[in-house]
Amino acid sequence: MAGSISEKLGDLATQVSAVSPGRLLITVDASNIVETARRLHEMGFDHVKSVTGTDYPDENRLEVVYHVSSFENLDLAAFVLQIKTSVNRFDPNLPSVTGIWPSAEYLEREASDLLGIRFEGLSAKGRLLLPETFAGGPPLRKDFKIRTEGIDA
Amino acid sequence: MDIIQFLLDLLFSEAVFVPLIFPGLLTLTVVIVVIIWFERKLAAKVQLRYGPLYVFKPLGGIVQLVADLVKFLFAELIVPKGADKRAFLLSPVILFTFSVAPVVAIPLSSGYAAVKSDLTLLIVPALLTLAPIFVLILGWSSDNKFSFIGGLREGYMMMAYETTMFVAVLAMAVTYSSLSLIDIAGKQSNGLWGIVLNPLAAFAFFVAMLMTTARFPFDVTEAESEIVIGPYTEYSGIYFGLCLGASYAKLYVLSLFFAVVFLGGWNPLIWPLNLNPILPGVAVLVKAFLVMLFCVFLRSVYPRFRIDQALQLGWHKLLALSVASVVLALVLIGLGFEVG
Amino acid sequence: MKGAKTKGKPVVDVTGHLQAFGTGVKYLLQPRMTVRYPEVFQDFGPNYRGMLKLYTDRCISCTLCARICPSNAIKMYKTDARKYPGITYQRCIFCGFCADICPVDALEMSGVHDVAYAGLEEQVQKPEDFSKGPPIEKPPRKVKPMIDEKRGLRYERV
Amino acid sequence: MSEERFLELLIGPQHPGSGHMKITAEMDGDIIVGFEPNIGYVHRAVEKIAETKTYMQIIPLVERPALPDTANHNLGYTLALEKLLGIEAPPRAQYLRTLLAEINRIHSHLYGIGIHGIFIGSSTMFMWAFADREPWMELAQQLTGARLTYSYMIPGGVRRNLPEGFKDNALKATRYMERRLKDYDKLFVHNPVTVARLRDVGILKKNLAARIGVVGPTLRASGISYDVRKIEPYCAYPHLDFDVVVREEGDSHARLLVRVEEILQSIRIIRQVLDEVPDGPVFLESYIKLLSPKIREEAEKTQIMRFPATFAALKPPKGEATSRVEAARGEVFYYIVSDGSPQPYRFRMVTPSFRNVVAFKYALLGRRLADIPAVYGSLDYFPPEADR
Repeated sequence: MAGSISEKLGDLATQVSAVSPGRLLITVDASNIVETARRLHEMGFDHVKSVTGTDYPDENRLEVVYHVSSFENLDLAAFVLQIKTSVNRFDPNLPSVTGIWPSAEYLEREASDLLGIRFEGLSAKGRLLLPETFAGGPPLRKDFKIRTEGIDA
Repeated sequence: MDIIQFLLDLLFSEAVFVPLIFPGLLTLTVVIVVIIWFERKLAAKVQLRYGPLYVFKPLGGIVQLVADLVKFLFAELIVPKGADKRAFLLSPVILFTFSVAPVVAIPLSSGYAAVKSDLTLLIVPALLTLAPIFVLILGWSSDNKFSFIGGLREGYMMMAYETTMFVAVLAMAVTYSSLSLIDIAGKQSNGLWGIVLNPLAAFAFFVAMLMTTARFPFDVTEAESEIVIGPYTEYSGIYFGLCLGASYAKLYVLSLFFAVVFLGGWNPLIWPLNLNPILPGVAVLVKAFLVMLFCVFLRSVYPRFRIDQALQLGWHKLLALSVASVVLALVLIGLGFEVG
Repeated sequence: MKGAKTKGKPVVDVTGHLQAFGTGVKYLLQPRMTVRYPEVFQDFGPNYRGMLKLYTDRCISCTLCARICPSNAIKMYKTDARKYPGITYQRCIFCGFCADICPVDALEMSGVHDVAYAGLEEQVQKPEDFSKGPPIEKPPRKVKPMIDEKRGLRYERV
Repeated sequence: MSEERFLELLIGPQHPGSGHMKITAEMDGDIIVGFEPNIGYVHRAVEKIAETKTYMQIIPLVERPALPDTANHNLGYTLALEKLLGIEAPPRAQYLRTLLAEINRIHSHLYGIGIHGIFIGSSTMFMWAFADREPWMELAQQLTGARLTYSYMIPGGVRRNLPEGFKDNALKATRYMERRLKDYDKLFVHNPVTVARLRDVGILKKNLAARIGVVGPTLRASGISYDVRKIEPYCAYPHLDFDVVVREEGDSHARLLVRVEEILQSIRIIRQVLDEVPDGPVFLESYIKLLSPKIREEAEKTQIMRFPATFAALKPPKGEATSRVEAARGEVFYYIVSDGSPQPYRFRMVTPSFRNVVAFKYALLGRRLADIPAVYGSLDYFPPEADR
């Protein structure tokens, strides 16, 4: 499977590898994400399961992860592709894949709400999960701290 | 002494006793309390639970509704800011009045009726047609989109059921060749009740009656999960009680009407019903009560129709059915079938 | 598996209406399932988790219960020279992790879950309150739920 | 002038038929021309809180978003955690996990059917379904000690062994349920009014359903046979014989029927599990060895597993793990990034309801106002689950 995907993606992907049974890791550059999505969609990967990001403040990067699989092609459904790309923490711009995968709409809106990623081309109407008046920074970033308690009274 | 005698005479004169005591307001209140209790108890039984229980436990919580009524009386009455105040406050009262009013025209025995007219068969439905207009008005005056939609739905439903109801009544008029309810009930004394003579009309009238009173499955005007509680969304306190009471009052009036026209009225006139002119009324009331019980039981059986489906049913199926019932009546007459 | 084709025409499906009505009537004669809760209590049997009781004499102050508590309900209170756990029932979610991780059986699940406190402060229990266990007022009439083939659940007096 | 043609109807978040969600419906008369669900009213930031909790503490946390379906959410998380830790539960534990997952699936489907019932006006269906959850909650209680928030599946196994007489009780409950489903069918599922309300309402065609990424019974009612239990079998599912319920219609009634038929399939699975459950430990031996001899003996006696002290701060090695399981409402997806510390570095949870929100927009356009609750109920949308 990894072979056929890396063949399809050509030099778009910097890395295609099988990480565990049924899981493939694809690393692409942020600018190539839409083209990657288009080619994978042609292969039959028809929906996105999750769009999310992990914040690495030390490296000044926000790793964005798309989990992609298929519904209609049950052979492909056994695989979950993990498409990873990185964006700058302070300027997290990424083209939206909703044009290819409409299923990413709410997931991207969530990511833009909670991680502050700006998806270009996402026709979002305001915030999704957070209140419109929410003032703090993106809550899932590492510099957003929440109160924790110790074990002592 | 004369004054007291005069007042007693006045109270027991048919023109006062009928609308106020039996079968009017007082009886109506008791019947509403009991029928809502039955409705909740029956639904609860079907649904594997108890229903109202703790208000007067020896009788299974039968005074629950009295408690609710008291609560309604003491609840704050809120008039929404944008509401048309006069219409908002007046229409529930008028709605309730017109829902109860037709009761005066329903005779409970051959010698006991407030309105002595030969046209009582027409007066009852005619008075009832006034009520939905006030539902429209109160929905409109609430200044709430859900109330507005609810009011419109009531308007649409009115179109669907009234024609059917009138045509079904017409069929009965033809069947009995009379427009007087006293005559009609009298003609059923031979045991051939209206429901046997013209089952089509009875069925069409019954379904139209469910629609009129917003019973399930035609609960479209109130439809809680869609438009909250329809036209009554903004009402609180006793006004809300009046709105809800109006639909039960209509159910009561129509059930009495149904009992007189289709279920033989006070026939068979057996002992002890023939002792006093009021007593046959008890037989009518019991029959009407059974009809009401059947109507409210449907709540535990059915979900609700969509407005367009209810309308379609009204226009496409019921209207055809009621027209067929007229034809049936004509055939009966044509065959020389003498009723009564 | 392909589901069977749905049967019946809507609206004027007379058998459908009769069946629905008949089923409704049938249930008028069936027994109820309700438990009249405040009057009778359900006895959930020996395995039921619930509020906790601390045995101070067994406690070795290892703090594992406080560390694993998912809702920060258990806190360590300094008493004498040692620390003992106390609990806040405002927060406790009855997961039983603390009792399960305790290496010396110092915490016990009591199976009691419905206790009314007079105020919020009373729900914050220091070790000395915690070791008393949940207050059990006069034992109410208890019923035991039994799974029944006919009625689903049936309640038997205990 | 053309905008004034439409009525903007705000439904919720305080509306008997909206749940914790604000719906902005654009109405042209009785026809919906625009539909925008606005969610997030019960957003509790599970993903953020998880970053401050240890791995064991997350178990109750992931249960909270979907209270009718806690076991499956717990199971998905536990599978991901076990992948991170590189362990696998013993076979008997796998069967017991399956058992609870299916009990919970029935329970959750009943909840969904009940809510669907009250949404289109059948209070009886609502009460029946909620009453019939009771035997299943009682069963789960006998197994786990809790009625709803079981926290039963832990890394390395399950917390309790099968109690005495459980099989007998479970079989009684399955037979009861089968009988009751026949009555459901007569009174609600094939009630002519229900059929009229639901058939051909809110259709999601096969390719549309796949494109917008709906999951669970919603997807399978649109003719796609996607069920994680078959696609990527976990726990005891590879050894069990069951069918994936698929219907072609894609309308609200099909979704209801899929749910009803899945209850029958779950009953089938429960019976097989009870017959085939292998003997052996229900908790990983290597963890049991960490317990003190006295506690170990006691756990052996009571069959209530005890946690080793390491559970207070499980430290999986650096890495990532994903897991997906078929919960009652559809696929739950977990993605955990560990940096070797006792707390996850990043915790990602995608719940089925969140992925089904989008279906509202497509299923309701061009339908009537009264179809909103009918479609809402058929999607079995559960706002707390979507908001997390």
